[in-house]
Order: sequence, then C-alpha cells, then structure tokens
Amino acid sequence: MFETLTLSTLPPEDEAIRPALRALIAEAISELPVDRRARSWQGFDASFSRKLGQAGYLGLSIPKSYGGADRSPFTRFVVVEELLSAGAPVAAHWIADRQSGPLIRHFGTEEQRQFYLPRICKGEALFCIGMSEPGSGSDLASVRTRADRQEDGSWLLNGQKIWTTNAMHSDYMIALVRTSGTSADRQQGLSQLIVDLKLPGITIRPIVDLTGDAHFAEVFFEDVRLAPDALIGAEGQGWKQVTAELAFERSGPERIYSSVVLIDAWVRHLEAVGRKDSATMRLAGSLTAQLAVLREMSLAVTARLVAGESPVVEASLMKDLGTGFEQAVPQLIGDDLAANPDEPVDAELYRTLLYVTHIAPSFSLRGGTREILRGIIARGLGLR
Amino acid sequence: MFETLTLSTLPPEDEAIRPALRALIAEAISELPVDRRARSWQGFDASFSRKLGQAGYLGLSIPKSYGGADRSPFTRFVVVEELLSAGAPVAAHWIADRQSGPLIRHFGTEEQRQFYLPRICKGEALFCIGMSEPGSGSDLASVRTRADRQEDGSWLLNGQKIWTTNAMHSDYMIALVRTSGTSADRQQGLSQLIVDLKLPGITIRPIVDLTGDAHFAEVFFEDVRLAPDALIGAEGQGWKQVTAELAFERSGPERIYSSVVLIDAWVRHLEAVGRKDSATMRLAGSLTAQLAVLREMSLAVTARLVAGESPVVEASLMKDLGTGFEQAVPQLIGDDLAANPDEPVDAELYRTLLYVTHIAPSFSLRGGTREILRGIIARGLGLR
Amino acid sequence: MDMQELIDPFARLIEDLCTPAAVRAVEAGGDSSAMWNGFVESGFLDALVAEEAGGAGLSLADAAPLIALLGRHAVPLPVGDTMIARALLAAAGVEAPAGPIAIATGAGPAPFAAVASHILSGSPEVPVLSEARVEATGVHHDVDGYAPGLDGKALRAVAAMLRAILISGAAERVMEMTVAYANERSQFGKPIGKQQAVQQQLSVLAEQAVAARIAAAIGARSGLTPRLADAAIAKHGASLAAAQIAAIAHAVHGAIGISEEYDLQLLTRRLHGWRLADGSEGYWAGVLGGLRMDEAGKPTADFLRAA
Amino acid sequence: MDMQELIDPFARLIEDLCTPAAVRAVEAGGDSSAMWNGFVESGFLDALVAEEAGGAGLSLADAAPLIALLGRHAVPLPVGDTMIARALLAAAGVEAPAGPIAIATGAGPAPFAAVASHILSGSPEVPVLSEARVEATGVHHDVDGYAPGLDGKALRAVAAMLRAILISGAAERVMEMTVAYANERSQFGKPIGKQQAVQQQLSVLAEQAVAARIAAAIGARSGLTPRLADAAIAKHGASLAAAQIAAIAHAVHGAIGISEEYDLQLLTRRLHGWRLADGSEGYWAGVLGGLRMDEAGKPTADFLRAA
Repeated sequence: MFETLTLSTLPPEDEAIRPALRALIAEAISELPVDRRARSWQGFDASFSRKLGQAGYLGLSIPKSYGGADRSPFTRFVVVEELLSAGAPVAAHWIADRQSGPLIRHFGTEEQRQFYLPRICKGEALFCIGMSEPGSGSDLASVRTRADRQEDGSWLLNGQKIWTTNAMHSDYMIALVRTSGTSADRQQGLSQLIVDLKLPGITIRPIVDLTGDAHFAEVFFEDVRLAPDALIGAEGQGWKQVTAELAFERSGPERIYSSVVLIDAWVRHLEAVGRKDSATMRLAGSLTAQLAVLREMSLAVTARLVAGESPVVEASLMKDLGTGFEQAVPQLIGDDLAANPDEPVDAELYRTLLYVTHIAPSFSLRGGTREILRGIIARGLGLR
Repeated sequence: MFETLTLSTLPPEDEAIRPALRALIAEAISELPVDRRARSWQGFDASFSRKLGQAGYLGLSIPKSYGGADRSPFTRFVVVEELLSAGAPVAAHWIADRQSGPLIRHFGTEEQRQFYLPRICKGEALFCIGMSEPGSGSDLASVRTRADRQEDGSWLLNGQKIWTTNAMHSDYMIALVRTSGTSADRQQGLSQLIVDLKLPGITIRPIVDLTGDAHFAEVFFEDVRLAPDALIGAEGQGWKQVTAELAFERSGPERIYSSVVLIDAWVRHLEAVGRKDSATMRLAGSLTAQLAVLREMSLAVTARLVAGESPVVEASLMKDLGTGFEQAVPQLIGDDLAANPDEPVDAELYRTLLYVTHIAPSFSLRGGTREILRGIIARGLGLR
Repeated sequence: MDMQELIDPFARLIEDLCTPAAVRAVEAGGDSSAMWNGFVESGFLDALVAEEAGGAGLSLADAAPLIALLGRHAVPLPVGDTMIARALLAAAGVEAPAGPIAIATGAGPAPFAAVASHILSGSPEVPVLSEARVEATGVHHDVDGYAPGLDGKALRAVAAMLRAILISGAAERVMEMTVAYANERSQFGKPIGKQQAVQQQLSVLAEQAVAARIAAAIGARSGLTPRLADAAIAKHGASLAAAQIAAIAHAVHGAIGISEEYDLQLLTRRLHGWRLADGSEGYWAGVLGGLRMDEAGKPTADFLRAA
Repeated sequence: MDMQELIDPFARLIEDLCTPAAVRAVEAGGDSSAMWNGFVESGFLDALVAEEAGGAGLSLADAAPLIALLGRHAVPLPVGDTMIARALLAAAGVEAPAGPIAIATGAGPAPFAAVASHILSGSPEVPVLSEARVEATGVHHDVDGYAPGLDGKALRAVAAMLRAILISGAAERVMEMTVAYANERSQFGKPIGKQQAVQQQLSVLAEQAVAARIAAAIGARSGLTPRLADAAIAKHGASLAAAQIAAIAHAVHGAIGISEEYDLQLLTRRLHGWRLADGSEGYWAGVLGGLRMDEAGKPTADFLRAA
C-alpha cells in the first residue's frame, strides 16, 4: 500500500531558483525577530507578497497566459520550503496562491480567470475562504449562509462566516453558501461565490487569538448584492468543488515546517551555551531525523502531483504525521530548555517557544482535524 | 471529578506483614533467573501457592468462617505488591484468589462456599475462568457454549472456550454459558457454572504463545454432565455476575508492576556499568516517578474498596494508565540498552527485556482492552 | 478543623475577585491592587504561617486544595507563592511585605514576577526578599517575568511542588470545560462527545488530570521543605500531564479554544507556563534518576515506599 | 534493467522457500541448509557484488526492494547480511564462503548469528570474516546470537541501513495483515475495522509503515558505505516505527496475535529484534544530533538538503 510514495529528486532547474529567492526573503526578514519569523503562515506583509509576485514566485501552477509561471509542483515545493524554513511572512498571498488561484483556474469561467488570475500571480489580489460558520466546525455541509438568486440574475447574500483567515486584509472571499434547499439537505444545494469584501453590507470583525494576534475573523453579510458572475463553478456543485480545493491544500511541504524556526533558534542556542549531553544530542538528532523523513514524504507526494495524480490519501497521511511532529516540537524543546533551569535563555528564543507552544493547536485544525484525516486514511486502507 | 481518589496510608498492621511474607517469597524465587521472575503473573508454582495459603496470605477478603483471613483490601494490596514486585510465581492461585473466591463468596450458596472457599484459601483449589470463545473477543455476550438443564436438574454442557488462562493446571473453571435463548439474545439467558475439569467429555489443549510459554488453553466440552449445584448465582444472571467479577479484577496494584522486575534488573545493570549520562538519569527518574504516581493511585482505589465503594470508573482509569506504563517500559529500556551498543549486557537482562517486550501486548488484553476501559471512563465522565 | 470550612469561603472569594474578566484585565497590565487587597484582607495569605507567628498554621497538605483553587481560576497573582513566602519568612523571623511575592528559582521567567512587588530567592531556611526589578517576557498577556541577579535554586523544590498543585487545579477545570464542551457541541448531527475518538481522548485527559492531582499531593505530603524525591515526583507528573491535557483540550475545542475571548486559553497558557517553571519534567526526572541510582540495589517498590 | 524483473522471481523464491512452516522449523533449531541452498542457487546472494567481480552489480537502492521482501516474509537466515557481506568481501578481494554470513557490530546479539556459518566484522573497507562461534540468547525461537570478541563497530552504519530495510518490509506485511484482520473480525455485530478507535490506530500504523519505508530508502540512497547521517535517519525512523507498529498490530489482533501458531508474531518479534540491533533509535538520534550540532549555524532544511 502507498508504494507510489518513493524518494524523489528535485529537478536542477527548480533547485536553481533558491539563491535569488533566498536573497528576496533575506531582505524581507532581516529586521524580524525570531518570534515574528515563527509566525510565517500568520505573518502578513502585502509588500513582500507583491515582490514575490513580481519576481515570478506566485501562481507557479498557473499558465503563463493568465500571468502564471506554468511551472511544476516541484518548483512550488522549493518556493514554499524556502519561505517557511526562513519564516518569511506569507499570509498575504498564501490562500490566493495555494487555493483560490487553482480553484479559479479549474472551475472559473474564462472571464473570471482573466479577471482574477493575473492579479493573484502578481500578489495583488488577496483572498480568504469562507467555509466555517458558527457551530459548523468540520461539518461544512451544515452551512446556513444563503445566496438567493434574484430576478436579474444577481445574488442576495445573508449570513455569517467565522474563523475566516485574514478576512480583514483580503480583497475577496470565496464563500461556500447555500443557494437552494436547507441545511437538512446537507451537501445538496451548496455553491461557491466570489465575494468582493468592499461591497456594502459586509462587516468584518477580527478575532484575537491567545497569542494576541488576529488572523481569524468573523464576517457578517447583510443583504449583500453580488453580480451574476459571482458564482464560481456550477450552481449546486459547491461541495464537490470544496473537496477538490481541500485536496490542493493538503499537498506540499507546508505541513512539516511550522515549528522549524523554533528548532533552528534552539540549535543556535545549544551551540551558544555549548551544551552537548546525551539527552540534548538525542533530541537534536531525533527532531532532525523525523524532519528528514517528513521532507522526503512531502517530496514524494509532490512527485505524485507532478505525475498528474491526486494523492489525497497519501497527502492526508503525510499531513497527519507532519502536524503531529510540528506540535511535538514546542513540547520537546520546552522540556529541554526548562530541564536546564540555570542556563540563561535568550528572551527572543523564549518568546518564540511560547508563541509556538500556544499556537500549535491550530496546526491540526487548518484543513481538517486529525480525526478527519485519519478517517480518510482508514478509507484509503480499505477499512469497511 | 474523581475527587475521592486521594493519598492514603497503609495501616501499620498491614505494613507489618511484609518481613514474614518477604522471607517466604525469597525462598520461592531464590533459584529463579530474572527472566523467570519477570513472568510472575504467568509463573506457575502450585507448591508456593499452597505455602502462601498455609501462611494465611490467600483469601484475605474471605471471612474466617470459610477459612479466609477476613482482612482488608489494604492487606491484599501489601501481599500483591510484595509478590509482583519480587516477581514471585502467582499463577497457580491468582485467579482463585482474585476472582473466583470473591465470586463464590458473593453469589454462591452456603454449600458452595463451604465446599470451595476453604480450599481456595489454602491454595488447594485452582480455578480458571471460561469467558472468551472463538470469535467473541471483548464481546462476551456473544457466547455460544450451552448448558441445557436436564430433567433430573443436572446440566449438559457443550461448546468451547478459548484463551482460558491456566485451564490445563486448574481444578475448576467458572464458565459463562448460555442456559437459554440464542446468541442473538445477547446478555439474556447467560449463567455461570462451576465446572470440575476432571469430568469426562472435557478436552484441554494448551495454546503456546510467542514466548514459548503456554498459559492460555482451549477447552472443549462434549456432553459434559454437571450436577445441579454447578450453577453459581442465579440462572440467567450470568452477565450481571461477570460484570461484578470484572470489577473485582480491576482493583489492586496488579496493573502497575508487570514490568517492574525488568526495571529493577536494568537499574542494577546501570549501577554495574556505572552509566550516569543525562539521558539515562532522566529515563530512570521518569520510570520511577510514573510508578510512584501509579502506586498512589492504586492505593487510592484500594482505599475506596476499604470504604465499601465499588470504584469501577476510577479503577478503569488507573488500569488504563497502569498498563500503558507497563507496556512503555520494555520499549524505553530496550531503546536505552540498544543506544549503548558497545556496552555488554548480561544475557539474563537481555532475555528479560525480550520476554517483557514480547508479552507486553497481553497487559492490555487481560480484563478489558484499552478501548473498553476508555469507554467506561467516558461514561463515568458523563459523555452523552 | 474541617478543611471544607476553609475551602468554601476561599472558593467564593476567588470567584468574586477573579472572574475571567478580572483575570484578563490584570493580564492586560491593568491595576491589580483591588484583587490583591481582597486576598490580603481575607487573611488566607498567612494560612501556612505558624500559629505562634500569627498564622493559621495549616500544613501544606491541608492547604493544597486552596492552592489548587488558585490554579482552577487562573488567578493572575502570586497568591500561592506569597502564602509559601510568608510562611518561610515568618519562620526565619523576617517581616513580610504587604504586596505580592513571587518565588524565583532559575534563569528563566519566574511565574507572576511581572505582577509582584517582591521576589523571594535564597533557601527555605534563609529566604532572601528583594524588591521586584523584573524584565517582561514579551509573551502576550504574560504575568511571568525575569528576575535577574537572584539565586533561588534552593527554593526550587518547594516552588516545583507549588506549581504542581496549581497545575492540578487548572487541569481539573480544563477537564470539566472540555467534557462540557464535548457534550454541548454538535457536529454531523450529534454531540462530538459521542464520537469514539473524542471519548478516547477525553479519557486520557481525565487520567492525566487525576495523575496530576495525585502527583501534586505527593509533593505536598512532606511540607514546606519537601523531600527532594517528593518534589521531583510531583513536578514531573504534573508537568507531563500539563502538556497532554492542554493539547487534548485544544484538539477537542477546535478553533474556538484558541480565541482570546474564550476562557480555555486562560488555563492552558498557565499549564504551559507552570510546566516550564521551576524545572520541567525532564529536569525533575534527572533529579529523581540520580536519587534512584543512589539506591540502585533496592527494588523500585522499596524505593517508593521509603520516598 | 526493469527491477520488477528481479523482484518477481525473488518474491516467488522466498514464498517457496520460506513458508511460515519453514520459518518456524528454522527458528525451532531445525536444519536450514535446504532453505539456504535455495538462496545460494538463486544467485541473488551476489546481487550487490560488482559485475567485474562476477556479481549483478546492483546498487543498494535497487536491491532495497529485494531486501524488504526478506523482512516481509520473516526469512530466518542472514540473506541480506550475506548479500552485503559478499559485496564488501569481493571489493576487498576476499573470497566469500558458501554459508550464511551474519554481520556483528556491537556487544549485543547480532541478528541471525545463531544460524550463520560466518560472522563479518571489521569495516566496509577491511572486512573481517570469522567462523561463527556464537552464544545463544536463550530467547524463545531466536535466530540472533552473541558473537563475542569481534569488533564490527565500523560496519554499524551499513548494518543499520540493512535493518531499516528489513523493518520496512516486515512493517508493510504487518500493516496488511492487521487491516485484513480488522475487516474480517467481527465484534458487537460489525467488523472491528468499523470502530473509529480502531481506524485511528490503523491510520497511525499506516503512517508509520510508510515512514519506515521512506526512512529505509534514505539509508539505501548512499550505497554500501552509507553516509552516517543517512544511516542514522534510516535506522532512527525505522526503529521508531517498528515499536509502534508492533504495538498497534498486537492491540488490534488481541489474544490471537500473541499465540505462536498465528503468523503475526513471526514478524513482530523480528521488528523488535531489528529495532534493537545495530543501535536503537536513541543511539542513532545521538549520532545524528552530533552531526547536526557540527553545523549548528545552518538551518535544518539546509542541513537536510546537504545530507
């Protein structure tokens, strides 16, 4: 089972982009303290995202005719690895680049593609995704936000989304809404709409999290009127489209590097204090070894994408392992540092440790909880 | 929740029995290599069990009128702790003392009590328990072995039990059998019978396990005729009685010491080779600290028994934690020893390690799997 | 004395003084003097001070349920630290200041140091009181802080035992909140607490909460100058539990659990902080391992009975 | 060459020679010469020997699927060890004996030493061949044994990589057996594989089986004298997985899994033995940690790309 996951090598032309990309990243992060870099996914820097877009690092899977780079998932692997490993602030373009762009490309009309994709590729159109609603959690089919088709073909949108990442900074939301039936109909009657967040009737309330950041938001829609072409894909096919979209999200190396900025800072600390006892060496080696395997697994999943497959089960497997690792890291490094209570720890490292410790629960929320991923794997194993 | 579990102190009169008991144990185990002592639960030594009985260490909860010691669960805690911590062979009397004796005392007729209990207390009547059947596993209500009441009041027994611990060495089996209805009736129509294993029509086939031991057996019943007084308790109440019996099994310190002979041998090894690096010290301390908490939890559960309660949820909670610890021990000590591959390890310690490693899966089978225990805890938490 | 006669009024006091809103206000840097004065006036700060020195003369084991209540309500001031500090100071004949005293035992942040007027270092026998000159950690809403230049290593055992009790109190509340949430939150048409995978996790949470409480009680049993082995068992067990409990509670709660306005994070941030303070599980495992190896010839069960 | 053209006949060979009954017979101390001769005659023992020395000249990465098959079928003879030993001996210009060669790298039991005619120690460059003078472990049905007086430390990396591949093969089969059992075994009226708690465990088993295979492949990528970091990653990952996989497989199987007549134990006993052989996860973590700290200034991602 899962034999197709095998060691793969990044093509030289993709390895070759690292130096220039790295220079761009170094410029953006040079002033950032480690605990800011540890935010990476949550770090919002629209000007950095525009620079990435100008340099051709966004929209890598999008055809050139829409402003993309038309390169392979391997290229994207390299770009994402460089960004996350360095702790670059990627939040501004992250969702547009990972999910919304591919979605529009797959399901959008030619007009929608031409309208949105070039700006996404330049890092100039920022997106968020409206899925969860109060009380829905992983049960997305229970959405109640409604868009009713009006006689002139436009849509009247009412309802509320919650836990919407970066809604307050975004230009657009791709929202999963009910266009017919009731929530008792579950997956039936759901559609996806592109909502311009500057339209009247939209209120966005940031949700502050336990680290003091606000990267989630609540979004309220009150009689928001959307043009007929707000619909993306087919009416009533929203559920199917979302499932495909989640598959885009589950691929790539983004599920292994969330805690790597902390690891690297900790390794520098060990070097600085000269600690080399057996417990320390084993922890350093264990984290490195686990990450080595995860990286190769991630690369193997990427190779399946390159081969044109949709490795949903394999990606779920990798993601569950990866987030488990990412969540274990702050716990293990915390134990290590506090096992040496007379050793001075740089305040920046301590802040980084606590930031990652506090935010770590979110690693297994984004894009499917542990139980959901394991359910996918169980089905993939043929468990009846 | 679970506030009643608090630190308790063993009464001095129970602590006081240790020296004499210890002398008796020392005599029995002095010739046993460590890997034999690691068997403890699986170690069969009928003459040692008889000596324990003669010295008054069995039937501790049984009234003196039936030959018991009429002492408290605290006394039993001390006896079990001394036996298991030393790795004494307890298999011969174990089930009769822990389960069958209390069961007969609670549910038996006066005649049954007078017939069986004095011999159990002397270590002269060895029991096994016939619960599982091929394909039943934890689903005990699915038993198919039947006992049909004959016109003269006797029973005709047909069927098969499996995974019966020590059946080949036992005098009696207390069997859960169907006395009316079919397996579709589930818990209805089940009864418990005491089966004299010397009766004609009984075939016992030992099951060899992966360590080369045979402590399980299959038992076949072919038209075995039992006297009318083979029934223990009420006809049709077998399920209820078994549930109570499992509660007896879930109490006491037997769920924390299964790997302690290995721990102690490993500590002596560390001392002998003089290894004191940080990884080693932390492991030694972590195992000790975990066992300290488990021992106090076990003592706290015992105190609830002394108070006349039936702490089923608390005992399940302790058992799940305890077996988790017992199973982790060989894994952690194995890693430790093999992390020092140039350090000579005594062959006896290595055999002990491998024995415990191989048999460890059984720790979470006896008396309810992990899932079943956690289900009991979840109900105790009020999860609806 | 029936301890319940002390526990009930203390619980009411904390519920009045330390509502989640009041806790948040102090964490956000607001004035904590009203909250502190409430504790001062209650007289509970001298609970551990010997009766002949004007205190209530409670043993630490007796006072443990009171300290656990502080953890349960995420009280953002060093009330437990001050109770211990006052007892040690009284025993040493030093007059205690009126303000909150935090105990600092290492180079890392000391719990509650950022909201303390004084820091205690030194040893149980020779406690050293200093005015608080504290550096903030910069961690969001942290009440812990660095108290550089002090040596409180010798207080680490008693401080570890205190943190273990605080952890046990917070753990209990986190367990209750998480079980309640699992019963009330529906997904796919039924309470998530009905899902077997969630039940299995909550069972582990409950096991760890009980383990933390028992571990803390082991720490408390030997009093204000705990035996090193007892302190090690206590803090090791509580720290081990703290990380697991926080992880499971957040996994069951999902996104709402990490939002600032939901109360869970008030408790889980404390669990993490106290886990790290005064030695993590790895530190205390190392200490206990050393003690164990000093008696390597003894069976573990005998070592534990002697501990 | 299409590797499948080698894999299929090798798989058939093993299925013929190493039925579970044949495996049990060798483990019980029976004559293994027929089984061994089957491997000798197949020519596969020289798969890794250079073509100019009369072998097939396969790279280790190419041969890894063959070695994994040995693990998959719990082959009780040192076929993989001999393949590696013959390649090293040929490269050093030493003629290989006809019998099974086990590789011994430490003071603990060497895998398959009890059924080997020769023991390899020394180093990859200067391999030392000795006639087997082996002490039994006394573990039930063990084919491992002590080979005292030899120094094979320098072979530990290549041996570790070999064990990682064997583990990955056994792990794959254990996963298949356990999934099949969960589908076929009913309890409470439905297959146990329908229980969410069982599904969650099997998912972890699958994750670990894949992780073990990827780890082993990392070991194999740098050949017969593997880079130390590659060997460390391989054996660390495979050993970590081995213990978890064995535990989950047995938990799902219940009592039947620990009976001698059921085949699961043939594989799980190997998983445990290979996990311990040639350095456990802790050993290799320590080795890799040292290498990592030698380049402490480098980000981990860069360290991994250079590895």
